[in-house]
Amino acid sequence: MDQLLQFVFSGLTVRAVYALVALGFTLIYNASDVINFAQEEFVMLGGMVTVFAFAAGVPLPLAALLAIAVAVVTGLLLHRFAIEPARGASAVTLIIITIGASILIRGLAQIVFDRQFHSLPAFSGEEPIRVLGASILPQSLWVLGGAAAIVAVLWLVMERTLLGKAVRATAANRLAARLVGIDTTLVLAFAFGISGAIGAMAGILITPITLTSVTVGTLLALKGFAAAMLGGMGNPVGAVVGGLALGLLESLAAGFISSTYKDAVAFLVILAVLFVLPQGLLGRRGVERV
Amino acid sequence: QAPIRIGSVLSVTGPASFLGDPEARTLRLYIDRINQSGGVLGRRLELVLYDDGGDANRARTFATRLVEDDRVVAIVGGTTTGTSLAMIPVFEEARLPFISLAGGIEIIEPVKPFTFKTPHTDKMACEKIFDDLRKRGLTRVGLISGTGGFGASMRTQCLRVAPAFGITIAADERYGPGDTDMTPQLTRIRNVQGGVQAVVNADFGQGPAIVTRNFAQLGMGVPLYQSHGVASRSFIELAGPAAEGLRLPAAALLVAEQLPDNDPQKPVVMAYKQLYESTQNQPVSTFGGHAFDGLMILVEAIKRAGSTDGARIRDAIRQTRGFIGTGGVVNMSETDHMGLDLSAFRMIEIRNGTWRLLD
Amino acid sequence: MPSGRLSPRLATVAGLAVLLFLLWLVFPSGFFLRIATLVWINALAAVGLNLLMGLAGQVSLGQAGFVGIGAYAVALGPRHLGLDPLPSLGLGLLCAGLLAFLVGRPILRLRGHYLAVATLGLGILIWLVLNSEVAITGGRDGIQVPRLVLFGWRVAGAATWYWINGLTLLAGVLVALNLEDSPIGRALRALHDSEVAAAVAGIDVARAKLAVFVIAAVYAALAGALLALFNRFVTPQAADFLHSIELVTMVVIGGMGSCLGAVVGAAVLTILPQALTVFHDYEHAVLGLMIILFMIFLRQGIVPGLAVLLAKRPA
Amino acid sequence: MARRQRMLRVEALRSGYGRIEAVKGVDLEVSSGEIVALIGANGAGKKTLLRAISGVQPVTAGRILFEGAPIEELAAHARVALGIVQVPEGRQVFAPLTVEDNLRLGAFRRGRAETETTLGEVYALFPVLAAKRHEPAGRLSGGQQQMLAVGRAMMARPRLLLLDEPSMGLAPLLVDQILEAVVRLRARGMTVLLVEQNASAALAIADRAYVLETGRIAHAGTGRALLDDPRVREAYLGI
Amino acid sequence: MSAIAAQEIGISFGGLRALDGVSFSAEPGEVFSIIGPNGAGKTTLFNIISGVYRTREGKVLLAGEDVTGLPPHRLAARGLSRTFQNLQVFFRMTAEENVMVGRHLRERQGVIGSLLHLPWVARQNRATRERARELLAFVGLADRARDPAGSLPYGALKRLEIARALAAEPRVLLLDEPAAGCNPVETEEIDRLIAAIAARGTTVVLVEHDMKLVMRISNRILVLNHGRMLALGSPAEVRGNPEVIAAYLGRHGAEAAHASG
Ligand SMILES: Nc1ncnc2c1ncn2[C@@H]1O[C@H](COP(=O)(O)OP(=O)(O)OP(=O)(O)O)[C@@H](O)[C@H]1O
Ligand SMILES: Nc1ncnc2c1ncn2[C@@H]1O[C@H](COP(=O)(O)OP(=O)(O)OP(=O)(O)O)[C@@H](O)[C@H]1O
Ligand SMILES: [Mg+2]
Ligand SMILES: [Mg+2]
Repeated sequence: MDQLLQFVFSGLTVRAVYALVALGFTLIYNASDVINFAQEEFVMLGGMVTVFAFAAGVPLPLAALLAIAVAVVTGLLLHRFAIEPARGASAVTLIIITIGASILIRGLAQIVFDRQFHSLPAFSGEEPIRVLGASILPQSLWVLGGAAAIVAVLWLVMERTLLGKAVRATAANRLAARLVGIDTTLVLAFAFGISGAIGAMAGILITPITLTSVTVGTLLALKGFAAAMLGGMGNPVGAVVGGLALGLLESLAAGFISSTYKDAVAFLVILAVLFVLPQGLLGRRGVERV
Repeated sequence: QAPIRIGSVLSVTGPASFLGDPEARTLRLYIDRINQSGGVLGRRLELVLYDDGGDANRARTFATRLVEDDRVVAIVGGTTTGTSLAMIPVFEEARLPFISLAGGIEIIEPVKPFTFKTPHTDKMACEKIFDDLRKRGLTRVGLISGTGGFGASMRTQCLRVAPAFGITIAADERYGPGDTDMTPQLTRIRNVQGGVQAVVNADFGQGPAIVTRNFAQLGMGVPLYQSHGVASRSFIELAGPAAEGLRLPAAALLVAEQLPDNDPQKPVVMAYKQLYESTQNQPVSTFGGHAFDGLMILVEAIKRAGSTDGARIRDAIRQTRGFIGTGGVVNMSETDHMGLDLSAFRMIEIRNGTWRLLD
Repeated sequence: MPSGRLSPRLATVAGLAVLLFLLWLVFPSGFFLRIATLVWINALAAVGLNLLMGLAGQVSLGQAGFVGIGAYAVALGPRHLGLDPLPSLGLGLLCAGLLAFLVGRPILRLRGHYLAVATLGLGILIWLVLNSEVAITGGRDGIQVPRLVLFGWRVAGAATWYWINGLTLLAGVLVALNLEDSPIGRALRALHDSEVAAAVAGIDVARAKLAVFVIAAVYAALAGALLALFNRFVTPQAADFLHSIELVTMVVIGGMGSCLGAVVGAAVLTILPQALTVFHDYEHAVLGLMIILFMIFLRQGIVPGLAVLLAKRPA
Repeated sequence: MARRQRMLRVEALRSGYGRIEAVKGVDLEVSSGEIVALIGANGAGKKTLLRAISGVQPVTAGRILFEGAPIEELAAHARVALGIVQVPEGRQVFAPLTVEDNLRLGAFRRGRAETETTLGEVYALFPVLAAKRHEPAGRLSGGQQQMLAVGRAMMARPRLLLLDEPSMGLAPLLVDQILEAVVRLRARGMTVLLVEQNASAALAIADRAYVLETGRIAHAGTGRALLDDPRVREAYLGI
Repeated sequence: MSAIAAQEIGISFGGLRALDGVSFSAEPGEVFSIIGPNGAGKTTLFNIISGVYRTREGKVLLAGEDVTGLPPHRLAARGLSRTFQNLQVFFRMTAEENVMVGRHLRERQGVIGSLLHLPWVARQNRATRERARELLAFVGLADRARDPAGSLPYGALKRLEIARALAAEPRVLLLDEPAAGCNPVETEEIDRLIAAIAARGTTVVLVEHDMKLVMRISNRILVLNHGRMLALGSPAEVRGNPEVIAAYLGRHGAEAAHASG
């Protein structure tokens, strides 16, 4: 019983970071149909900039803000100098550009920072909280809470404001969006900027638990992407549901089935879900008619 | 006169970069030093270094490039066991001495004519740990390893040698690269039928730090052992207070200051440590030390051979006796292309946030 | 078409053949031949993937999984089944094709990014098995591959491999081009744009997609087998996600839907990392930058992009 | 009638797709409060011309003046802000968004308060849209999507409305309604440039009209005059 | 025997009853039109008949055989073809290649032969291309054969779809608003086209809002309203039906009468 509880805690807290990464994907996808493979670099920048600023004596909250700012600026630069010049290119072309950007950002980060692993102090201590024989780190609750807060804000913006609708409209039909007066360039810049911020927050929140280095993001991004698809691409709530579901799956598989093949179990379940629900758990059904 | 070209292929970037990076720094640092003091055989040394990013296929391509294009006389490199194994046939065919910096025992067993290595093998790490466990009277062990190259091959070795030490591996759990939370695996180990008396973690990188923290979080209440894969200052920082009391086998370099003054390794490791830390602005790790050892063994062999001919250098390397490196005292032979024994490993405990030499 | 002129299909193949011959004459060292050989091998996988992605519009992020199956077949066949490398290779192609056939139907019902994540999962599953079943595959550190012996002839030497792989690629390109220029090829291109219109035209969309998925898998497996035989060594990296991404990037950089583009893309991504070693620490940054620039300035890919540029220039 | 001010003036406009030139030097004027019809065969360049005016199609030469000021350098969204709004060919609704979101996005550049009244007007004109306000636009029937496209443009309260075949796919009754609505909108001060295949209906409500042939203006005149022009009758009205 | 028959077709989307008890049949060589207000269910009926949508209510018979629920490609093999109201053109292909795809069912498909490009493949490609050219000429697009479909104007794309559908040599052809985007002169061309198709014995089922065209060319007309059959009869009958006038035609009934009279 306490064993099950431990697996559930493990699945829902630390791994809530998948949800955060998935959210970052979702936002850019929502605006442009593009899977941003540079998303993982935002996560990396969030962690690394905070670590280096903190080490240089900047107080932790300020260091975190600085990291978010760096990631936002990186997102904006990525949009301005890599995505915008290729305006009108197909989604696949843009995706390859984000792959190039990912390699570029990481290459530069390896020079600016170093290739070591780093950590940050936990925000509210290391003392584990014990519940019914299972234990959670306080920082894990930060991750979960952060994910909840971010998704709430994002959901409100996307579903309840005209700006959010403009983002979705831009992805749905770029030509029509321009014809109703949406500055699609601005919308995309917004998406990349905010996505950078979300990525950085994910990086900052998890670094005290999972540590960081310039190569930390790759697998995280892969799982974030899978989580986004499991939840149903384009839906912020789906991203979170997908992220938590993937986390839970992984930890239950590691706990009860096989730690060697826990990722395999997770992916098999994703395949099974997509087989039944080709649009993911909460994805919007196709709406095109002939 | 033309410089003597020494080749190297390291995983300077990618998942093993924190091994490859100090290795590359060490090679550059010492080749400069050697050149400043007049080179070898009156000739300058030139380092040709490629970054394989941890990819075995790329490593093999660079190996070919070193042989055919750069025409190096010998190679010091190969950060991981996988990249080393991929390169070996190239160097063997070209009959060029190759000193690998990776831990896997497959590199030198069976012995290949031109292949050597400097780090202790993962098998030795298992033996050293099991030896310590036996002394403490602990026999039921939970093993948790990363699925990366280092972790996977050390796991294999530990499973293989455990019976010889009377150790039972009661639990065998694994985690993937980039995993952020190992509490499910550790919970399983804790709850295994019959319980465990100690846990051994085989891996390098951030995995062991997370395992150590999760271990404390869960209050496992048994001793934790890590491998020599965590033998760098940053591990203690990363693992934090959770690391208190854990043990690991490692090279003397890690506890340079604590070595008794009569320890033959002391001057060597102190000198390396001081030079590295003063020039590189980062703490030493034993990984850079392996590169130092490899380079020095090679340079002395070239001097002894008085030639840059591959076969002659190889013969000279084989005759290395009593070489004192950061990893231990090296005695090579026709049948032993590493030349270290278990005494090269020191058992170390973390206490008060720093390494403490135990034996 | 004036008689005596080659069809574009045969012209492409003839051009490649001439290139193959010229490079062999020109290259001074085995190293260059080795790089060229790797280009041919990667190109083979990319040409197959281009049929799936460029022609039929079905993205696969798990293609390296099939590369891995082919590669491990030639390593494991001789070791565990006592087969010679050549039959092992055949077995590998069969396994890859069969696996693609079995999983293809459910997976290919998915579209776009959902298909991408499903193929990604498939690739990761294959990689995980290769990585974890240490007793059989040697695990993460990889495994040796025996030398290829063809009817008593021990295949060795850079030039030999250069020719074997070069000619295999030629055959692969020819077959791919043949396919494009057939009813099946037109069916694939059609369903790329509109599955329902293709179906109404009488095309069994599910079957066509499945067929090209299997063909692409066999191409990938063949490339994997050749890579392993050539390297005489294989690690699970052959099957890993980054390799899949690399293959996709080759296809897109070269030009989606262009067979020649796939070859060019493979050449660019195989040669660049070698050429960029002169930038030392900046190697990765420069590689990323170049990918971005390629895609900005030749957004349909190198081959179609250059074709447009050349066409614009007044004759 | 009071002297009308010139609202839109297109001078020697050229535009196309790569090497294909679709608009080959068009001069055209629309005064404020006018309905100007533009008719022409398939491929004459009507879509291209309207898109160039809206700023979603690059212009290779020529000028576009809106109330005397050149706008060819302005981005599309800035032209919408000036009051130039288009109902594009092929409907171009935001398929995954609901009908109501589509309409509200039509008023993207306007204040919230006015939006609600206009929304009511659109729903009054097309009651079926009100009934389906929470459906994704992509699920509507073809004609319903066309209504949505027209309604979305009305939401912007444009000063100059560019209509690319607003009657396409609409039932006969609705075609009349749409054209009547256009006339009513004019009465409220809106200016309209109307591309219509239903040429006789378009010419009947137009103050003036242009005939576009392979990228060039072939005829121009009042709606009445063109309706009576035998060449136009034969080539475009089929009479 | 009817070339095509629908019996008691019904379908619901959520709460919406899009079709309810719709039946009709059309004979070889007949031009059978379906009209009705926007959203009446005309396109949905086409989607069901051609296998794009599935429903449990009702039956579809093709030349007397029950084909209910067959997927589109199987129906195509039995001689049914269609065009789309929302264009479904292969935009990455040329106009000619679009029509060549339409020949799919009339082509030999040997995989091995295709991979090896055996002589019959080249021969067949030539024949298919030739046939595609003829069809493009038939719909008036001969001069745009080599153009990418994406560069064709809207009206041309409608005709391209007709050519592609004809390429399969269907026995039943469903046309969904073929004249949308065409001016009256171009519509007359379509008129002639449809007449020629029907004259060859092909059954044409036509959905169209251009009443002049419909009244002029149809043998019989089915009127749908809110998913139900409002009327079925000859053009004259339908035109005079007050319910049809109120729901759909308005004053256009008279205008259309003028056109066909
Ligand atoms: N995207 C495009 N790429 C290339 N050429 C195009 C494109 N769109 C249109 N054209 C060409 O430009 C010319 C004008 O087309 P346009 O669509 O403006 O005509 P139109 O008058 O709107 O026709 P329709 O009445 O059929 O809608 C045509 O020759 C067409 O082939
Ligand atoms: N897949 C679907 N999901 C939900 N509603 C649908 C779907 N398909 C059609 N409908 C609804 O069914 C009704 C009939 O649509 P249909 O497209 O058949 O109309 P139509 O008669 O072709 O109209 P038009 O003349 O405008 O083309 C419409 O109200 C439409 O919104
Ligand atoms: Mg038009
Ligand atoms: Mg319809």
